[in-house]
Amino acid sequence: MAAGDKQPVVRVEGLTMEFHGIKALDDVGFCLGRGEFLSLFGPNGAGKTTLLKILGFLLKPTAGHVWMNGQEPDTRNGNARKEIGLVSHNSLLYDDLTVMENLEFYASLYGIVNPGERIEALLGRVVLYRQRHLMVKILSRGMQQRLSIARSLLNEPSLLLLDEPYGGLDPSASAMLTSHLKELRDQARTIIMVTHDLTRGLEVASKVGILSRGKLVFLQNTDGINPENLSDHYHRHLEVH
Amino acid sequence: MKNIGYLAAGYMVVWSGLLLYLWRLLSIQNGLQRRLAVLEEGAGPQAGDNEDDPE
Amino acid sequence: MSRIRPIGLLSSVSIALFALSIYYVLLVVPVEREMGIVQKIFYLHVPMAITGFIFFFLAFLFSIFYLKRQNRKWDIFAASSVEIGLLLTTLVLITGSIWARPIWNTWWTWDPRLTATFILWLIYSAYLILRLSVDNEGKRAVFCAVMAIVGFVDVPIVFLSARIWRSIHPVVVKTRSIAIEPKMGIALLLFMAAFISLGAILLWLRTSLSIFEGKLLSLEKQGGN
Amino acid sequence: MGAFVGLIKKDLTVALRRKETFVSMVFFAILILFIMNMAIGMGEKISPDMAAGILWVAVLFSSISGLGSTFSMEKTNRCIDGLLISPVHSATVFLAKMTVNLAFLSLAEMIIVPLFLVLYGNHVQSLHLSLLLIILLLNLGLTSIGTLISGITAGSRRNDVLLPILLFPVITPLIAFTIKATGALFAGAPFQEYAPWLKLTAAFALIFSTAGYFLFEHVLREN
Repeated sequence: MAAGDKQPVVRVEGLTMEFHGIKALDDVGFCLGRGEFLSLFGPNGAGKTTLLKILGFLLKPTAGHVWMNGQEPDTRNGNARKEIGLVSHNSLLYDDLTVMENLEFYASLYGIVNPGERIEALLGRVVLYRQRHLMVKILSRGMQQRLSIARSLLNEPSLLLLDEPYGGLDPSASAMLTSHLKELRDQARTIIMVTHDLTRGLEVASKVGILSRGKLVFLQNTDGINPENLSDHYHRHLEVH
Repeated sequence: MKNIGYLAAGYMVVWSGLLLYLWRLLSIQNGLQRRLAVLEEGAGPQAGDNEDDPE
Repeated sequence: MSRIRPIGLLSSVSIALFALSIYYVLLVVPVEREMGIVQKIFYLHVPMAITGFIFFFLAFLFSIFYLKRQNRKWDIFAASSVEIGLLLTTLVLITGSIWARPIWNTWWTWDPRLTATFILWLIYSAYLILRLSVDNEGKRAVFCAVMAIVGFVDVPIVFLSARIWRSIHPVVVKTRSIAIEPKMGIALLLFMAAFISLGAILLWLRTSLSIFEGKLLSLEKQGGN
Repeated sequence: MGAFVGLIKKDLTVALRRKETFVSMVFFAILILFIMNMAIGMGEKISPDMAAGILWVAVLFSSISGLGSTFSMEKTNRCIDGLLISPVHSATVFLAKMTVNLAFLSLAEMIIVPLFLVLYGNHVQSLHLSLLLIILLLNLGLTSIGTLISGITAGSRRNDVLLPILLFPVITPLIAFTIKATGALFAGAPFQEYAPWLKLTAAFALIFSTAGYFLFEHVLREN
């Protein structure tokens, strides 16, 4: 819609996921072009995590389709995952490895040969270059989250998935994360963020959506949306269902 | 006719084992039906309010 | 609960089979010369062992179906089969022990077949312990399916390994071809049919209970909706 | 291939920095060797079969702590999500984990076996280099099924109790073959005499490596 002329980076259609007779996702569809940032809100159990798992090709939906850059990859085909990056509230980092070792390990998973330069550039961007030989366990939570961002960008993903990235961050680290996310958005990356936090989610997004009981009940560009009316929408949609 | 006690014991064990299992299935069923009754009773007044709120 | 008819029919058949088998074994089949009357435990023991084994095999198949299709039904079928198989195997071990006391003069001996059956009992008991230890339904189903497959794949190796222990178990098949009376064979077959029909009934009861429980759980989760 | 090497390198580095796993593996085996000595009555003469049994029971128990920790380290900080979201095939993860477990077990045995020979050497009538072959085959069997089951128990509550509960019943045939072969070796029997048991051990390892290779995917995704 926003980048209508180009092929969408990710297109989701009629996505339905049933677990043992309960619909975790119910006919979810949306479309994101390059550089779009979608913030998805919803209470626990609304299906946010399921949606992210499907987008990360970890789960096969009961029905519906996911297209990445115009192709519909098979869940079993690992190659599709080369296009995906993930930042979650867990750091996905090994406490007993140094910053460099962590990134080198993840680079090896993506088959990146000689990752040295790329790693150094990324560390510069998240301002962790000086800490590169420190163990992850002695880094602060905020630093770990910045390292997570660097990790998720190692493979130059075309779609970045953020799963409650603000979880466990103090205010200053959160502010720093917000500025990093804005920077990523301005680099024309396509991002989907799942969060509880309406204000922070709206601040960085170009599109907002609300998931309730597996249904995408609200989806709009952020023009003209402020925290107040978003909050109204949120509560109204949750009550209706 | 010696050892007939062992034979009787063997048959008793088998039948009581099978009956015990049936009894267990029955008690599971009773428990489930009780839960169903509670559910049907309580469906009216305590209509679900959403316990999850956005942060 | 509306489908009471086929199961009712099967139950009557099963009860009739059991009545007939018991009558036949106790009053028609002659007493075996060497072992005496205790030998009649065998007509329960052997069919139970075979039926139990069939149920472990069913659990193996259902588990494969579950991993292929991720349909909750197959998990329930597999778990129920293990439970029934384990019930029968427990009874096999106890009846075997009761038989062994007067004949071998011991409650237990590390004979290959006993050992192997005991290991089977351990493997499938561990399966049920695993079911108790995982709360998440989907996770439990996958883990248990993997264990049921692993357990059944292990069965032939278990029987091979049990041969390490010296054998005093009577070789039933051999006796049959030489000395077993036709009436004894008929008795075994009768009980075999009786136990298979009983197993089918138990499987039906157990699975429908679990399916009922699943529906109840999802109702409870939806709360006052 | 890069991912396989990367996974192994990562696991080994982490394990070298967290020494407690390896130390507790060896210490546990020492404890069992000591307790077994009390169980048989100190100074009593025992058969070669029994000596073999003591050795492998000690190894089996010590393997538990190693198997448990290589998987559980993926659970801290949800590193496992990082593995899952990456293009690496789960079978590669299985083979890497199995290799690492194999390396650790072998390393621990380099201490346990000599120690056993020191403590129980006078019950061992004969020693032969083919003991190394027996050890290797046992390790392969134990780590193939152990890696798969450690994945299951890592995803459950009370995983440290559940691992032996699930593993030991399945592993009994392997232990039986190994004890038989080692007992024959200790008694001075020629290789041909216990070779059949070794073939069965190898078959066990092959069967469960294959099972792990195909089933690990399901286990990994549920963690």
